[in-house]
Formats: sequence, structure tokens, C-alpha cells
Amino acid sequence: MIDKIVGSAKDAVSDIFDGAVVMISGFGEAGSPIELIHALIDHGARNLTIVSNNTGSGHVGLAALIANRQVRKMICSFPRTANSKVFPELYTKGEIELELVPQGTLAERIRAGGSGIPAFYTPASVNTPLGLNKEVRVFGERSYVLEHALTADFSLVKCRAADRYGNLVYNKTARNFGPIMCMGARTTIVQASEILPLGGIDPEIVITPGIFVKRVVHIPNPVHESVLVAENRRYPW
Amino acid sequence: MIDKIVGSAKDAVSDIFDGAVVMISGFGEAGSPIELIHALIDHGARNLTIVSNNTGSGHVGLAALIANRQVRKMICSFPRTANSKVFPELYTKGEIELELVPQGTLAERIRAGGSGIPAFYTPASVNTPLGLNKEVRVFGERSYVLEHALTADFSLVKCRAADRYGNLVYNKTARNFGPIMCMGARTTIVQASEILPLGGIDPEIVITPGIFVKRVVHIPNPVHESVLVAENRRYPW
Amino acid sequence: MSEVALQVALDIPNGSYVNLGIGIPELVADYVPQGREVIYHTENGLLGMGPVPSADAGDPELINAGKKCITALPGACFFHHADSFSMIRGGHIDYCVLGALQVSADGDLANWSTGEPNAIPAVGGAMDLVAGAKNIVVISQHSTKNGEPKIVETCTYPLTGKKVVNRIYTNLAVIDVKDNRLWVSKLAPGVSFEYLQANTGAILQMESDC
Amino acid sequence: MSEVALQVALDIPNGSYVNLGIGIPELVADYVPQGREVIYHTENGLLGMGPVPSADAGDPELINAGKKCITALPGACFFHHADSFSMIRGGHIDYCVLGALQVSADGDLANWSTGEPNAIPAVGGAMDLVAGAKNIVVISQHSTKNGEPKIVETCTYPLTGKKVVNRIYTNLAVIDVKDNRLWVSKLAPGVSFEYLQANTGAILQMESDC
Repeated sequence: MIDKIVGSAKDAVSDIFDGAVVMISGFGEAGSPIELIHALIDHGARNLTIVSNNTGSGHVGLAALIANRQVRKMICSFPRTANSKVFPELYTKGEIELELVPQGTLAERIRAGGSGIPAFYTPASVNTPLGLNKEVRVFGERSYVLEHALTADFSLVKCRAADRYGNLVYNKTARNFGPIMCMGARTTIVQASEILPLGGIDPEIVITPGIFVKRVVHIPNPVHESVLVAENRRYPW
Repeated sequence: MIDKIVGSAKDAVSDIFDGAVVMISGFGEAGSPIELIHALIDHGARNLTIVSNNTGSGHVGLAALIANRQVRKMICSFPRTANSKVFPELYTKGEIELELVPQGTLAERIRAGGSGIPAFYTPASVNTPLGLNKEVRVFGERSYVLEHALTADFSLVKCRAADRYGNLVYNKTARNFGPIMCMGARTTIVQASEILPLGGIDPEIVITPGIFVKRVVHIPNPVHESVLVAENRRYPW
Repeated sequence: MSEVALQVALDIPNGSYVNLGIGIPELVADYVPQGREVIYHTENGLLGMGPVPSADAGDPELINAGKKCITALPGACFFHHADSFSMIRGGHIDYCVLGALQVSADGDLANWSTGEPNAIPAVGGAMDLVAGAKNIVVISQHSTKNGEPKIVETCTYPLTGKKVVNRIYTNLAVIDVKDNRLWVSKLAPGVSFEYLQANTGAILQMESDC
Repeated sequence: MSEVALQVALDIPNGSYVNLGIGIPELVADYVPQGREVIYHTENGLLGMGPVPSADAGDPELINAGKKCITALPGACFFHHADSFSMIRGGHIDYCVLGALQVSADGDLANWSTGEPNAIPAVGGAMDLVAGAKNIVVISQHSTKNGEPKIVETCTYPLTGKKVVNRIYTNLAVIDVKDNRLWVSKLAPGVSFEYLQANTGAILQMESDC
């Protein structure tokens, strides 16, 4: 029998190794797998490369992972946050690397990684500082840059509901990077607010087919990052 | 107000011009927009380039369009059909062109066309006759061929239900090339078995967002190609 | 800037798919004319974005690109980031309304970084939007807070995209970018061409019918 | 070929994602051992393919890659063609079971065209499958209907892929392709190595524990 449900977030992240590349879903707090990130903080793997659109808020979740000095490098499109100085301070001191990627290029590189496409051309960043040092090629009458696939050792993803095969559905704009990050990692670890029996998700509405998911953890009432930030909470608690 | 619903298949296809590139959804009969194809036969545009996975069955639908000598060139992955000699006979006589594309490359080229990606690399067809004359490039230790985006002037697509914004849902494996062909054409024309009011499709389960659709025709009881073929029907009737 | 936002809204045709940048561009959504339907796209995965909900009704998992709570209208749909940028890069968005640090005479846009050595660079989706949307419209104050022109011969800040802007709406004028030149198509009430030119860092042309 | 199909099925681990080619490979689905779950992928957009329905229960919009009516099991999901080939090309399919016209000693596969001048070429998804699936398994009669070997030093038919086959199951033997050589890991009952070699167009090695 296939059963991808694991007992705890702790168990789910236990093989994330020092130096791993880890994709973390979410756009701001929407879709950020905060309980899995906290388990990764407890686990303590260091020297990580994190692929995520932002760099977290306050002193919880992704910001806390960075503050805990577990991250060597961020690959993201928007590392500034109104209410967090964690990344900017380390970056200004030269203590964390940044690979800044236009958001659509970031999404497409992740999808390419999961789809066996090693590289593709895109118009974004041509003739800008982010296009420097990239190979430029003309198709038709327009210039494009060559971009390479991104893959990861692990992805940490938040979804609304899952079944034991790892089929997933999401909630509203919390979907964002989740489906493509599930595709892009060798080991995709998902936290789901609800676990449904097999067949409990209509096959027409599955957003992430289970083939892209390795482990599912049931986190019935995930915390809201914005609530924790408003309460000035810090992780570890 | 936005209302993409048009009154008839005839009206929907009336601006398809001689020499147009037309994508036609479907894998075998599943998802083939047979009523739209028949309207295109009535309309009579010639010298078409058709992008579709197969070449049709019997003497109806896509096979009838080819038999009616409206197609100059087929771009497809599998032009052989158990029960149709229409394409093979014209091809053997040199009266229709064929661009044979591996199925996954065909799908990815269509998606790329709709996604503003002019070209990408794929491992499929390397070291085979279909990889000849393609640019080969090594990434990591593996060879890949460069493939170019496919776009179309029109797409003809079948779906299960639509609303007036052009949001679509499909039926089972009739989904196949529909969603990506909607993305890949300047003018996407859809036949839907059911028209739902705005909000009648849960925003979480929309498969094709309306932004990719220009016109929707209500075809409440589409014919089944296999039934017509079993009855040895021919179009025009 | 609400009158400028109204002007932008009046120029967007019925049925358009529109992406609004963070900040002043968001104002445009308040002014859709009666009888017109415009569908707003937010790049974090929603077509059919509706107004901001009341303070206690927000869902932290229903937000816009600026990470503010929003709503979804009937006919809306959700999708993932790769599909969202297929819409953008693939030329399916009719209008993208963006803010600007600088716009050049030939339509170069700088709106993501002042290039200061200590600044944390952050680009988001701006480079994809300018590369992909059919019409790039800038809405901005005509001058900076320090009174310096934002419309210049050549941008000094790092570019978001080259030759991408189609039209500029400011508190002083509406200006089209055509053939690498700036054409004034409308002056705000009480603003003279001479005043406009004096506050602009690039040479302006007057449309004959303006 | 049902005993060969059984052998293939016995070697596919619990939890595998498996794509079955058209024809003889489809037989494999009939032999999943008790207590094992295997998820079948069909490239036209379904994970969780179930058995063929009764003749009058078929849905012409629920078919497999061979365009035969099938069923969907609980836990199945539908998806479009680009996503389907992301699964294939991206290395997410554990086993792909294919038929063959020829297999060479170093694992080249020819299974889409005899290269005859009058043949209508048709490739389908075979080239993507051999490029992307983690394990490519061939199931085939050992020889052609005319008694010619299908396992050869060098394929004479047009290739589907080069060095792609991991294992070959025939009515005579199970043969692994390793280090550009063919290793016999199992002989069918009553088949001697000498008989096998005599009916094979390439040099065979015997696994020491075989």
C-alpha cells in the first residue's frame, strides 16, 4: 500500500542535510509552510540554499530560519519586507548570498527543473543589470536571455488538503509557488490542513498530482504568520 | 460587459483565413471539437496548417477536413489511425506535408508559444532521425536539442463547461491538449457542452482561465466521433 | 493622484485584462466606468481581483502582489505562479499599469532600484511584466519629492526594461512614447506646455490635436 | 506473453509510478501482486488508470494512450498534456514498459518505425518516455514473426533513443543492459543459454548467480 502520510513535521524534515537546496513555497505569508520551516529550525541543518520568493517577516518562519544562520544563500525575486530586517542586515554585512531572479523567470526555472527542460529563453531582464553575463540570443526580431532550470533536494510546501497518494489542493492565492515547487525537488514534503480519504478529492480538481509528492504531514490548524508577527513572537518560542 | 459567448459555430469560425495556422484539441476522439471542425469545413478556408496530435478517424471531423483538401500541412505526433486512410493516402501521394514531432515536444512547444518562451532544450529525439538538423547542446553531461515555440492564429478546443468570461473545465482525458492550445493561439474558439453563469465554476477548479479564450459556442450534445465512424457517416452529411 | 488614476481607468477598454503594480497603480481599480468590465490580474495567482475587504473580513491567503488582503469576484480563478507568468510573458495581459522612478524619452523604464550601494535589490515581477504585457502604462507624479524630473533623456537608475513604456500619466500631462520621442497628448487643467517642458528632463513634442 | 508480463509485474516495487506502452505492455497491469499498489500513468492525462470497463460502460472521453476505454481508480487525477510530459521528461515516472522492434547490445531502442519508404511515420510519446522515465523496460517476443532476432548488436531501424533500455523481458529470458553489454539474469523454463544465444543477434553474458 502507498501511504505518504508521516507522523510529524519533525520526522518529515529529518533527512534534510547540511548544504541542501530547499525550495519553500509561499508569496509573503500566503502558502508559507511555517510549521515545516520551524521543524527545519529545530532540526538544525545548516549551509542551506533556499529558493523562495521572499525572505520572511518578523522573527518567525523563513525570517527565523535565516536569523538562525542556517541559510548560506537565498534565490528569490523580492528580498525586501516591510517588517523584517533579518535578511537585509545579514546581506549588508556580507554574511548571506543573494541570487536575485525576476519573479516570472524564477517560476519558469522551477517548472523547467521539474519538467526535464534544462534551459530556456525568456525576454525578462534583457538590457538590464540582471541580464548582464547572461547569454543573449535573437529569435525573430527580439532578444532573449538563456535561463537554466532550478532543481532542489527538498521542497517544503503548504496546501489545504491532501490524500495518502499525495494529491493536493490549495487555498486561494496560497497556491502560488506550491505546485511548481512540488515538481522541482527530489523530495517534496507537504503540510496539509486536512487529510482526505482516497477519492475524497475529485480527480478533475487535483492541482498537484501525487507523483510530485513524497511526504505529507497533517497540520490541522496552521498558524498565521501575520498574527505571530503582530504579536512580536519569535521562533524558537 | 464581457460576453464571449457567440451564437453559432458558423459565426465562431467565420474569420479563419486561408493559410491560417490552426490548433485542434483532442487525443483521438477525446476532446476533438468535431462541431467546430465541421463548421470550418462549411466555412471552407484552405491551405491550413493544422497542429493536432492525430489525423482523425473515418470520414468525419479532422479526417473530413483533410479529405476536403483544406489542409496543406499537419504538425502532429501520431498521424496513423486504425480506421482512416485519408491522411496516409494524401501523404503517400505527396499532397500533404507532415512535420512529425514527439508528443511531449509538441505539448511543450505549444505551451512555450502561449507562455512567451521562444525556445527551449529537451532530451527527446536526441540521436534519432527526428533530432537530425536540430541544434544540439550539452547541459551537465547530457545532450539536448533546441526546440522552438509553436503558436497559432486560431485554436479550436472542446471543453465540458464554460462561463461568459471564457473560464473552462474539461471532462476526464478529453482535457489533453485543450488547456495549452487555448494558451497558444491569438484567437481561441471553444465549444462547451454547458454554459454556466459567472461564479458557476468554483475559482479553485477552473482549468483554463478565461484570459486564454476569445469565443465560446454552446454545443449541448456534441456527437461522438466513434459513433459516427461506426455508422460510416461522412461529413459534409 | 486620484484624478490621474481616473484618467487611466477611462482609457482602458471594456474587457481588458489588466495588471496593476503596487502603490499608486492600485488606485486605478477604484475608477472603472459604469457599464465597463475590466478583469484584474494579480501575478501571485488570481484573475478577477475585487476590492479590498473590510478590515475584519480579510483572508491572509487571499492577497494581491502588494501582499494586501483583497477579494475575488464572480468569474475569478486561481492558478499557480508559472501559469500566472505565462499570462504575462505570453502577451495575454492587455494593460500593465506601473509606477516609475524614471522613464526615458524612448520608453526605457527604471522602477525597481535606485542602484544605491547599500540598497537591498528587489525586482519582483516588474521585468516580466514590461517584457510581456501588450501595453505598459506608467502612472506617476511628474517630478520626484525633491522636484527632480522623472521623465528624462536617459535613465540613470538601473533599467527594468528598454523601450517598453507606451504611455505616461502624471499629475501634469498624458504623454505617449512613439518613435523614440515623447508626445504630449493631454495637459492637466491650468498646465501650459512651457511649464510642462520646464519640469521635464527630456524634449517633448505636442500632438497636433492636443 | 502473459507469463512474461507477470514477471515484469513482479519486479515493479510497491508505490511505483508506471507508464505502459501500447500493446503487449498493457498486459502488465493485469498482474499487480496482492498487497502492492502501483499507479499507472497514461500520457494522455491520467494518473491512476484502472482496468478496462465492460463493453457498454466505456466513456469515449476516458481513454488510454492506445485510445481504448479505461477507468479511473480512487485517488486518480486528470491533467493536461504539458503537465503529463513534465512527469515523463522530468524523471518522475519510475518505470516505463515498452514494446520493441529492436534493442541493441548497448541499450539502443527502435520501436517507432521500420524506416520503410512508404511507411507513415508516427512516433507518439515514445521518444519522450525513453528520454525521461527512470527505468526503461522492454517486453517483447524474443524474435520477430519471421524468426529474426530483435536483440541485435546495432539497430538497423530508426532509433527511438540511444542507450536507454535498462532491462529486456522476452519469452526466452530476462536480460539486463549494463556497461554496454547484455547480461542474462534469468532463463525461461527449458531454455538453455546456448539456445538463447543462438536466437539472439548480439553477444550475451551470463550473470554469475543466474
